[in-house]
Amino acid sequence: MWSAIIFLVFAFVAVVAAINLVVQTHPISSALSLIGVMGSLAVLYLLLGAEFIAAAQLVVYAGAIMVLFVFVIMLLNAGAENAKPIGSRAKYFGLPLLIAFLGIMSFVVQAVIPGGNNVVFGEYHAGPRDVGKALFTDYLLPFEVVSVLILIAIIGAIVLARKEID
Amino acid sequence: MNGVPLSWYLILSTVLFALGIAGFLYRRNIITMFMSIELMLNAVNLTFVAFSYKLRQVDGHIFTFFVMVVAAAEAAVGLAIILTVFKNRQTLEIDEVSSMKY
Amino acid sequence: MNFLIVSLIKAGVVAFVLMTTLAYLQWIERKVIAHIQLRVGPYRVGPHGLLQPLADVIKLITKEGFIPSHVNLFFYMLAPFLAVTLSLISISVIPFGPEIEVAGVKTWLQLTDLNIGVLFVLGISSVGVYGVALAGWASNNKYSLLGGLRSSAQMISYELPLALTVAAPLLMLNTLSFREIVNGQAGYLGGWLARWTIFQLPFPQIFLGFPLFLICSFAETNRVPFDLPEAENELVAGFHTEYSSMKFASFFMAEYANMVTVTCVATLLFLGGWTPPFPAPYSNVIPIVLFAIGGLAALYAGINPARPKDRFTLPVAGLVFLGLAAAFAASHLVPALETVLMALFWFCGKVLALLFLFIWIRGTLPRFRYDQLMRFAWTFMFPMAMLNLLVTSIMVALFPKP
Amino acid sequence: MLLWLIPILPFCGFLINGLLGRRMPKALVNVFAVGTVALSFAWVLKTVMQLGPIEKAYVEHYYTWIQSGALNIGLDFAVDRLSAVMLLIVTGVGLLIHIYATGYMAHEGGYYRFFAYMNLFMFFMLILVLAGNYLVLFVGWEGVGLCSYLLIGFYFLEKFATDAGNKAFIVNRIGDFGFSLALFFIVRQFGSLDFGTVFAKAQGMPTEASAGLITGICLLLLVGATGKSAQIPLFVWLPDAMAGPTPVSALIHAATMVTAGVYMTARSAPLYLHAPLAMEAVAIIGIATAFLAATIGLAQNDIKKVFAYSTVSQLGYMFVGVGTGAFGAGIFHLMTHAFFKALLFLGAGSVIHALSGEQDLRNMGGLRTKIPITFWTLLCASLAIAGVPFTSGFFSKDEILVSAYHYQPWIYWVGVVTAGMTAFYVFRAMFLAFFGKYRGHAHPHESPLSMTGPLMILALLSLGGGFINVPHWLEPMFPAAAEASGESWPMYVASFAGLFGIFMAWLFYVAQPKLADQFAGAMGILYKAVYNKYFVDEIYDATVVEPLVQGSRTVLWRGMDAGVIDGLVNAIGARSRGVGGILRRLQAGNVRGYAAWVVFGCVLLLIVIGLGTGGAK
Repeated sequence: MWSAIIFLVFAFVAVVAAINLVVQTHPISSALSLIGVMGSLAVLYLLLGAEFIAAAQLVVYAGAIMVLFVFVIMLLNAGAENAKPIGSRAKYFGLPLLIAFLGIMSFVVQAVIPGGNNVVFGEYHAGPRDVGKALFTDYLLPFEVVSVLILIAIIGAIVLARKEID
Repeated sequence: MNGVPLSWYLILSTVLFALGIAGFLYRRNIITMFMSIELMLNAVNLTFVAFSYKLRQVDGHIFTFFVMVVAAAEAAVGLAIILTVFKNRQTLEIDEVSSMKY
Repeated sequence: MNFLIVSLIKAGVVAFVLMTTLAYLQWIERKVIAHIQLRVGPYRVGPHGLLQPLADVIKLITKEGFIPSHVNLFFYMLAPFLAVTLSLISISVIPFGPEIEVAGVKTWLQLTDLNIGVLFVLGISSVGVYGVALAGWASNNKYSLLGGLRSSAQMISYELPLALTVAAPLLMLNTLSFREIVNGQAGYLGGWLARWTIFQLPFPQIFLGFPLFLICSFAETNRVPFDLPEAENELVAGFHTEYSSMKFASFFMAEYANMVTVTCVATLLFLGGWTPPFPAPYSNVIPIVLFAIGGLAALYAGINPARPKDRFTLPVAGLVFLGLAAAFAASHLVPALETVLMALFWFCGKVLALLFLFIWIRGTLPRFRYDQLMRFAWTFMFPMAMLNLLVTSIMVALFPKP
Repeated sequence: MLLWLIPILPFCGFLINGLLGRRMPKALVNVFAVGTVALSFAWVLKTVMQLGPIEKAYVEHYYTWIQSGALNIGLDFAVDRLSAVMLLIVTGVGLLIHIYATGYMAHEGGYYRFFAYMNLFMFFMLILVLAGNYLVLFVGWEGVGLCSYLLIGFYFLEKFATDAGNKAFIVNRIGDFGFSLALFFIVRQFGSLDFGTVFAKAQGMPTEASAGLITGICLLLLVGATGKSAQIPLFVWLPDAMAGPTPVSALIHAATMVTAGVYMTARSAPLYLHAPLAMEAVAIIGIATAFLAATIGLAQNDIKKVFAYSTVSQLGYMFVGVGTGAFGAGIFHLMTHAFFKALLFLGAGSVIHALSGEQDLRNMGGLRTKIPITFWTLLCASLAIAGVPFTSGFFSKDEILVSAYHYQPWIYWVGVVTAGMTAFYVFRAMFLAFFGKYRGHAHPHESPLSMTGPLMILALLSLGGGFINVPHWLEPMFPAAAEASGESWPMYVASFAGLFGIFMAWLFYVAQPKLADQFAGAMGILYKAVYNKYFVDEIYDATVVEPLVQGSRTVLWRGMDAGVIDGLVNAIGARSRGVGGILRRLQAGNVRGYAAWVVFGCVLLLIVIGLGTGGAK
């Protein structure tokens, strides 16, 4: 009962925020609404019993990545997009495409996922311990690889941005 | 009714993904497009977590974790690139950077 | 239902106490700094300036909320709201004491216990930057913008060492829930040395972890020497230049709330929460003695006062202290009550000590330059935190708990 | 036993000298070049000592090189009595020649390059000898070919040197073509290239009276051998190969590489024994080459050319030996020949060195007193090659001739005549060079010890080498080798022919120097033919080279390459450009356009999936 309500509320918030992301012309507004999406997704993760992922969502996404976005937006002091009429190609090709995507996807989901397995809060939860175990036993190699990737990204970012700063 | 069907989560993520695509297609600001990509990633993460709930396996979480890390790296590099682009062309309009050299 | 009522009560109590604490924390700060600077500080309003916070609050509320033109109104309004909310949320997972039983209802001195409490606090604090950043951006002002930029950059930079240092005690205690963290630090090494993480084997955090955590928390709360977002001598007042009245006040509340949160977390993670520094029968005497001494001192000062007003205020204060001492002594007869009082005493004592440290440093240290700040973060704090985590994990791996 | 150490040591020398030599002082280059070969020689000695009487081949398998289906070719080395002898010859003589070269090349440019090539040659030659199967042998085979090419063209600034190198390489290609065909046939027939298995299987087969598959294989092998060992019809490259430095001529084109063909034939003895026809072909080609080369040698004036042709004819002898079934004798002659022919070349080199580059016999003479050591050592060599009794050549050559006599008398008689001519032209060279009075203008001087030392050692070997009873040592390997029986007059005849040749030479060039020219005049046309090497090169040019060049120029280049292939390529390019012109429209550089296309693809996929799973619910 409760979990259903919470899901609906935060799903609603997420969708509204996402729509806001798309329709807002100003990057900061989009960024804020994206943060909203992430926050509500974090709650949904908690509902799904993914405590660690929820926390990571908050720390990594909302706390670090989006801060970076906001920082850059502020740094460039990017103004709002000057409203241009949507191109005919986008209108007559993109829009139907999206609708089709949405419809078919949901149809497929409905078709593939058998009903009757409800998501109930607390039935299953994987805390940091479980995630850590899996991460450092089965997924050790990917973990290391990803860490190397991060290092590369740091260096790349520094190299790219240095020109910008000084 | 106890809880909600799993498919709701999936459809939610579908909707978010579609919105991400829409943002990518209809926004002209590089940063906003970038954020739309992040939105899509989030949508995918949701499916991962939902399925790992259904299958009672932690692997979905691991995948989500990796997606986050990669997204972080991507954000760092991507934003650096955006900074450089802005420095070179004083604009964030994607349509105006369509040419490789100028 | 029972659970609901209890939670509501607890929430109310905590909210009230917290608010007053915040208000008076500012008063204390002004006093302490004043004395550091050989001034008297707030003195007029009420006895010994005790009503100053009240006056401030009234002033701030009644003041005109001036909104400059060309601000992005939505974000301009949203920013302080965000700031104060996010800073207050994280109190909800902080336990102040052990489980108690009041009128047959067993409950913890804590709003709620997440088994990822620490991560929760980290997450909230990492989101907390938006308040400042938005405020700086929204108020359409170069100085504010700079303040916002600085704060966001600074927050991101200091979150890494913070998280890393937090990870070390978690490794030692092997949990993320604050309750278990405190339980893990209960007991005494060789009967006398408290098993707080700063003393606890295999790797006492007092060498690296605790100092690093404190420094990071200074940065996280934008306190001196890291208060660049509001560096009044470069950027008029930083991110809250354009804010007035309650909005301004909420930024201050946010700052002090953050301070409280951070100190609480430090206490819980490193100083063993409400566990006394040495075994119970002896430690129970401490508060009595302390309050008694304080009271007597106040009385003695009241007998031959420096200023005319003190002829009244000091004896009152002394009597209050003595009363407290008496209360503690009396609570010795009621074990249930005693546990609560002791826990609260030790917890608040530690927190207040840390808060005093904050104020003290603010009173004494100069401010960093911005590049110094960043270099410090990346070239000193980060490697040190790494080192700490590394050593701790190695030690933990080498000497596993029985 | 670490057989791999033997070839690897010179290879290290090659690497060090080849990569770092440019910056190293000559002394250091010497240390590496000679030192590695010496070490390898020492290791060979140790190995042979340890192996003692090698009853059956000692094989070391390193790793499986090629494995496909039943075919399984490993990189493995093997040592049996035959390869033991070869190893000793190659490393020993090689060592001496390296030492000699340090003196001979002292004033040459590209010092380090020279020794790097020499070491590389040693490496490949040792692989060739140590090979445990035909493929590894082929590797060494090609490798020595490469080194010979590099070393012939060592003075790559002169055109004739490079031309000679190319000639050697190309001619060898023809031989290798035959060889590789033979390998394919062997694989097809025996399903393996490993010596042991192949020969074991061959034992089981009946001897082929008429031409059969084994005969074909043997003939193809023979083609390869003729290429490498300069037999008719492919002998033309060897005389030109003298363009290389003299130590090269001594090492590669006298002592070791050119004998590879003989070695290979002897190695394949079990096959040949099953193909009498092939053996007969070997013998005939051998004797023909011996005779032809000898006649040419009579009239050459370049001292190195003389020895080159004598090499060809001596190789012919060896082929006669193996062809007539006296494999042991063939290898024996190979060894002795290695001694005295290396000595001859080194001596010639010493002479050239003494005359600072003069090679024409007509500008020499009377050097006997000026460079005595060279003279005496060369004299030993000449006696040996002339087959004067109790010198090394005597034993080996006569064993060959005897077995030839038992095989087919006419081969024997031709051989005797050839022996006489051999003696004649060798001593002609000797007399022209060392007797009479000096006709040149240079100032002869004796060579340094580093050159004369090897000369003396080789002199001793070529005198006494005959007492090493190689054939006896090799008997268990070649059970069918026909040994000389009772009557011993053929020997005397042969050695008498040798002595007679020497006498004639003395008569022509010392006693009555006029006689030679009159004789040549009397011979007239024949002399001219001989003098011009029977115009073989010219014939080959006319019949083979020209048509090839023309054909490839017109048909292959203009027609095939420019016409068909380029046309195809251009056509493909044009088509793809056209297609690209159409596809280009998708790539407008507009990111959102790309994204739209991606989404489009996703939707298509989804439709497919949806149709697939439509009924699932």
